[in-house]
Amino acid sequence: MLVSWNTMPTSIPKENGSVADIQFESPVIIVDPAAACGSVTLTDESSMTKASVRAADDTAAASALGLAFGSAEHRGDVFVARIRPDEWMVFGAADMVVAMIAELDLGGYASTVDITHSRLMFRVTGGEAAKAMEKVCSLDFSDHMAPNGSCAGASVAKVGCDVIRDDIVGADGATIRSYRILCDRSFGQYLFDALVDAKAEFG
Amino acid sequence: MLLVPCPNCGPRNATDMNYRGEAHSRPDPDAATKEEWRTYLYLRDNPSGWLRENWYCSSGCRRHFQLERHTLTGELRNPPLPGRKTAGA
Amino acid sequence: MGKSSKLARYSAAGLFWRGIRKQSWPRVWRQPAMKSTYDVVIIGGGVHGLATAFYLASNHGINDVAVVDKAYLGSGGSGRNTAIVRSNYLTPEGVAFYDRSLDLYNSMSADLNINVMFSERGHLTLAHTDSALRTMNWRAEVNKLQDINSSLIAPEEIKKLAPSLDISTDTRYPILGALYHPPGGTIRHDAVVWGYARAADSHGVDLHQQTEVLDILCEGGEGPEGKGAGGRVIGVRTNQGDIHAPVVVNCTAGWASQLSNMAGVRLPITTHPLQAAVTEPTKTFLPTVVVSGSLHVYVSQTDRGELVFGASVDPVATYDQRGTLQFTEELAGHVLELMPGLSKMRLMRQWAGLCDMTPDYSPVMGPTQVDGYFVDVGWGTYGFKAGPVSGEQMAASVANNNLPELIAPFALSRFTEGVLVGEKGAAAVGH
Amino acid sequence: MIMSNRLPESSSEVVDRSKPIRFDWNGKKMKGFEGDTIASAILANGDHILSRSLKYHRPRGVLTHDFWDPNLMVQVGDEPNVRAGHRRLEAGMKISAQNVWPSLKFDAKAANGIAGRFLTAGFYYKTFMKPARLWPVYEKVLARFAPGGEVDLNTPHGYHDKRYAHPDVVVAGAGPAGLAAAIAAAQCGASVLLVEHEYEVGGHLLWGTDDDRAAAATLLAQAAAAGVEILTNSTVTGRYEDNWLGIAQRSHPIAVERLIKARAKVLVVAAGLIERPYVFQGNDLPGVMTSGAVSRLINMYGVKPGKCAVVLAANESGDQAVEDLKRADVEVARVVDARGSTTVNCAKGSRTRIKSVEVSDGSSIDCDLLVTAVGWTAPTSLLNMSGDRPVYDAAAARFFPNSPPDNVLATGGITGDGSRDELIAHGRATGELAAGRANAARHRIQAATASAAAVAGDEPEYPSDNRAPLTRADHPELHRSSTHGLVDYSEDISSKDLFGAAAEGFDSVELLKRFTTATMGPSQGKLETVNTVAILAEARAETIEQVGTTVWRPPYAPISLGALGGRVFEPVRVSSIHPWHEANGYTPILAGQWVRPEHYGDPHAEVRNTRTNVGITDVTPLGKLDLQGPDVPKLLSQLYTNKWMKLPVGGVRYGIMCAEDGVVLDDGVTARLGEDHYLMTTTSSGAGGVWNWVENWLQTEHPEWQVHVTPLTTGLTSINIAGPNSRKLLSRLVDCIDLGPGAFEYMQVRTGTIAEVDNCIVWRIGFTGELSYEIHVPSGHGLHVWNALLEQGEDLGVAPFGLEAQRIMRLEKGHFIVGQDTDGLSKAPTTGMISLLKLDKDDWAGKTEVAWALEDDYPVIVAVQPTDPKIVPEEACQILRDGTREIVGRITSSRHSPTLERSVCLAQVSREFAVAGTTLTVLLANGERINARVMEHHAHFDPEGERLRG
Repeated sequence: MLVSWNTMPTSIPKENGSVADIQFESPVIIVDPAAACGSVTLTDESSMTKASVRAADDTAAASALGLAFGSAEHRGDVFVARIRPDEWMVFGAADMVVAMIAELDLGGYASTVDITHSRLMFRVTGGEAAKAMEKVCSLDFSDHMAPNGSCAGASVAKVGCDVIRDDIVGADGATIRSYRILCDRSFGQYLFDALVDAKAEFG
Repeated sequence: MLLVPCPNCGPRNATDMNYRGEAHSRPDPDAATKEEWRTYLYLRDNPSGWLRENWYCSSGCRRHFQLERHTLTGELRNPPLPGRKTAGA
Repeated sequence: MGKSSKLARYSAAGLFWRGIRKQSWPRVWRQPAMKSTYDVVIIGGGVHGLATAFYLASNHGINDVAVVDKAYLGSGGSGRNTAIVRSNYLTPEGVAFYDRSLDLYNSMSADLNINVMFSERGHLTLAHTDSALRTMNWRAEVNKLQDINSSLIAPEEIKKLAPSLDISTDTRYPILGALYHPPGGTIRHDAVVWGYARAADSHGVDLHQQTEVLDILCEGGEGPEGKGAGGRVIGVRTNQGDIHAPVVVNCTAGWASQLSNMAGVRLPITTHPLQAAVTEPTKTFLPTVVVSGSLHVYVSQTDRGELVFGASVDPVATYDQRGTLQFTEELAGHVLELMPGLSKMRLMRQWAGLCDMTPDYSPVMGPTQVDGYFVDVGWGTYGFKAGPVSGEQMAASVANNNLPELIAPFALSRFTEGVLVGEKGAAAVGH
Repeated sequence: MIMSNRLPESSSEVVDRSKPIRFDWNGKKMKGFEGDTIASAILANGDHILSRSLKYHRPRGVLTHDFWDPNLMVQVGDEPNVRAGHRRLEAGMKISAQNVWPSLKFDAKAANGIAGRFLTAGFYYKTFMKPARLWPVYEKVLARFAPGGEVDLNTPHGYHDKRYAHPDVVVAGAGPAGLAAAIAAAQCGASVLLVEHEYEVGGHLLWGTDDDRAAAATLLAQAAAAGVEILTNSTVTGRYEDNWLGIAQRSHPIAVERLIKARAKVLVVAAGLIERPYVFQGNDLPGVMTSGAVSRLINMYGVKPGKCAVVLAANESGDQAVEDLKRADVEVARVVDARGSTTVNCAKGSRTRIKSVEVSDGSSIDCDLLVTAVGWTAPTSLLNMSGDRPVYDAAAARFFPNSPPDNVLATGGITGDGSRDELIAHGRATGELAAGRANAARHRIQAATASAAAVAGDEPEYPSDNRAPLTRADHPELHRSSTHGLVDYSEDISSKDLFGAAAEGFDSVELLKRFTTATMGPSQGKLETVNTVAILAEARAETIEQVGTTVWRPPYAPISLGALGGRVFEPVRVSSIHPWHEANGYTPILAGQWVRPEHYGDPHAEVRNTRTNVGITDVTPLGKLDLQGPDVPKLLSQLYTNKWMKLPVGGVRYGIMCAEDGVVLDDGVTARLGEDHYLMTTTSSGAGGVWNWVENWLQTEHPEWQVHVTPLTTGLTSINIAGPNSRKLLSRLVDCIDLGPGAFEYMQVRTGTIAEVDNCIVWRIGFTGELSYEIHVPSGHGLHVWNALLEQGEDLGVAPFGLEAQRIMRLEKGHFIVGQDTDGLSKAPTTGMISLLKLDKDDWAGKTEVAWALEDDYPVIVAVQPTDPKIVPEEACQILRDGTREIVGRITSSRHSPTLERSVCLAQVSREFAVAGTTLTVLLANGERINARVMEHHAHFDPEGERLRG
């Protein structure tokens, strides 16, 4: 696993290091799968491994992670977003994220927390994804204010979220507008339903 | 809706922020008299005019900062300061 | 009522005779020239200032009094509030105080010879959570001990009093119960202002509109220009000239700090706007006042059929009274939560007033550390309810240069003494 | 059915005669056409009375035939106050007159008209004072006269919507100037939203000449080509701080109404002009109309407004009405040209229609229609809302914008007069200026916004306003003739009322407005304000400039509560175990935003099972903050009242947090998980507030401290396992934590694997007073662990318990709850936990006040048991000094304890009464006084804590 509380002196080391194959339970129950599809689609990417790295400007971790505040990029197999001046989020397959974090020098004022279970992640994708987002979020989603690779903390349907523009490439090679939205897990079903409702008018 | 210039995020709606009121300094709690301490707790200048005040960008960067805002006209002056100290400068 | 015999008395017969003779009514109040000296200058021509002037003259024989206002009478909170009165407060001191106010309101139409249209229509405070229910019960129990008619009632009974409320249990904010206060109701706020103004004028009080106080003149104080603790007040400087007066009373609500700073007296106050709105008129369907603390909304319907809405103060301190879109959005959302059948009613007008909020949701009244400078401020969102009693008690305070018992809990010194009033208890309970 | 007033078809009309529509007017079946307004359709069918007035119940017909017409408010189905001069007719509409009783034709309340002499403005202030007991009776009578339609309390909510928008330019009003501004701005590269109140764009061009209509069509095509987003039947309802605009879109395909919240870089106000009625005796008789009403009825709707007309014309709009009337085959008996010295003195009529007009030259002319064209009101509302104070120009007889802020520009009729081409030219110049300013603003915002794309080049210059202004045509000042008439139609306020009120001393605009209620009705003063001001000026023998005007407040046009409320966003939170609760018969309770199980059928049984066997409960909402960094102990010492510098790894400590005034803010336990790694828990309701509180201290008072804070409340599903069998149960699921006594003591924490889920945290703490463990499981596996507990514990008697059982058990143990047993004034000493208040520790939040409080009297939380074990005093019951009504405390928590089989309470009492063994007098809700005893310990059950530590 990504980050463990393994500093406990009284913990007994586990004999068998392998993790049983327990499914990640997403809180989102998609009642009507058709409603999540269409020209704007909604997908649940909650099971993706997610880490938060906090680092002060003068740390090795901050230099290694780079990026300007408010921007994000794919870096190899993981995705890195500098969501706050001193916070980066790293997502991807578990082993990739673990590897990346393991390589970081967390010396100085730096730390990391596994947020896989505390933050859910949805994707809103489609030509009119920005219009759907405008129904639930006051950010300006125009290309000049929120280009691909930008990110910001914002309220979405009155829930505190992180919003990242991460366009995808469609089957025909064309770029399709897409937003990743992260929120506290407990709001998951509410927010997913609010997003389904927001995109309904666009099909 | 007031547009509040966060020094990190840029201009954001006031609803993305926590308003934390008039900037004032915390006296040394061990040295303060009752009067000084309660002046800190309760008394305010509350001017109809320029006010230095604290904001917290709760939805965005989660950083505190200070603004100078005119409480009657809503105008702002001087760039916002990333908030290090609550005390008025 | 002393000199009130000079008044052209209002009555149905008067209306009739003037109608027959096509006579118009005399002026409600004089337009006196401003004198250079008064015994008392009251700053703020709202309910509080005018009532203080009236009771100074009528109860204490002090009629060399000027009331100055920077705009027109009732232009501040007095004309902007939602005109709700009640006395079912949480603390014994709060209850005693507001109940006296309600008494004065009850007899006001006769006392001041003007119909203030006191509509004793009952007041419902809704509870949507267990903790809110507990706070309501707390208030009901304290009220019971003060002989205030106020009790907890069940949803079915609520529905009978206000049929437009949705009492089903599967809503986001289910109505679990309410504190019902039959003596609460509404009053025509402007009539209260005009009533006190007309009565004070008839007792010889000079009312000066469009007269803005630019400075409060002091001597002997520890601060600059003789202001501040240890000094005494000697008058005010206005845009119409200076007035000498040994007593100055600050009744300026939202602008209280601004004025008080002129006397070197800092206050425990921040100014926040309180917004209100009305709908277009419809046939009446809401016979009581409905308040929901959790949803920050209060509603009543005027006899003209308009729904009048209020909310809690805006979070950001400002002196701007223009109002916000957000207020109307939240208000409408919450009203529809309570009364889902109103989605086709239309909001017609919104406005804001300024509230002088204190840390313990209670006023600041009486003398200050500057001799002759009195305050009647910190009225937050409950100033209108307390107008008559505040006038009565402030008049006594000024006349006797002391702090009457009924308002002793509201002294400015309570903040440095750390003895806050317990109304804050209720406001902070019940998340 | 005869459509008696429908004119022959013409090229100018907007009605589609190929699409007839049937509707119902006051029970009568009628036929109109698509494109008709409700009023035009009713008029076409031969009815001309559409309402009754407020006070005197006088019959009323078309006055202005637009949204502002105060006489055209009708009920349509369950919708009150529909503007019949604006709303399009729809098939099957059931339309009825408002404010009539028993019927529109015969209205009993019209008797008030006879009494009108006595019902002067503000009359109600002067009567009904005595006897006081009768006022409620009068009041009920007055309320029956409330104007307006009926609200159907069963009206369905309907789908309302909202969206945000960030256009460069919003243009309010799509007349020729507004259209031209939108086109020009869009052609300059701005994103433009054009908002038109009416159903079609074009403004007054729509009822003008064929050339006008052709020009409107051309402009519309250009706007579409330029990429302007056009919203018709939509209104910019308000301009708020920093150009935050409310736009009501009534034309949305799926939403009943949609509120658009737009942050415009520039707002262009092109609201046009509103035609003002004239004040004279008889001016509210049906058949008295403005010139605009007549031209719209004839040209747009093909409706003949009368048979024989007198036209009072002071401007070209009056001249046009004359032409339109002639074309519609209406006899024009006389044109009174007010540009000369003649005017109309008064009108006379029957009960239902105008019959004749008296002209100032002494002549009297029979007619059934009087058309007035006496001038304009500039609807400057949006400019007022921007902070502008429009100024009056006597030569042009109307108000003009003064100095709106830089990001608000006005164009069109509101700023001056001109030909169609001149208006378009001014609009174009305004659009170009707007685009230039928006571009500069956009550059600035983009450069300041962290997440925005990089901006190229320097900030563009903010263009200054070099527009050639429109000219102001001279216009006679015509407000009132020599007679008195109505000023405010919706309120039945006459010029005589205004004179009277001014004489009484209500002689400033605001006082006059408040006293008479003039301008306060549903027309919001659009038609009435300027006449009111003019008449006050006349009464005071002053000019309109001297008198000033009232402040126009939002909204520009009334907006439905449905649109403002929109889709409701009320977030609710659930834990990862929620699906299980739902599937297993839980009773939900809302606690803040959380939906939690209150119980699963029988809370008392849940308590007994937990005390006997083992119970598990979902406590996920408990706030959890991950704290990392070398300075965490300093932070904890600053925020809690007790000491934290020496908490060992694996240790847990309880703490109380105070605000700076010493009042209890929150409480909870914090564990040290590693050298620099702690996990703080807070109350469920305090989670958000404590996080803010922590950040505040770290960022503002102690920025030198190195602590990273991460909220993990919902990342860790929290399950409390309590009861004698809890250790046995947990041991079946963990394979790497030694649970044995001695190895894992009370107030310790361990980490490890539970039910094969890694990275779990196990706390040995207990709110219930039982041997208990609280486990924190990564939430993606929370349900799995919950199920495992139930499965593995079957033979141990495991059962879930809800919030109610938890509350009972904590009360049996005497644990206080912040916000229930404490209140907004309870300082830390009130909790009774004096030993946790470390005055010998350096600075901590609230320390000074707590120290002073300890020297004073303060209320104390005590455990209380009623003498009669069956009586459970209601929470908030007051505790009295015996034999008096003096309040000395109150019951803060009370329940029947199934464990002790008696009632148990916590109470706050003054210190004098907080002595064990004291007998208290409790006043029950039913008025009965009972006795209750103050207990020695807070815990009613197992005060020594043997079970807890077992």
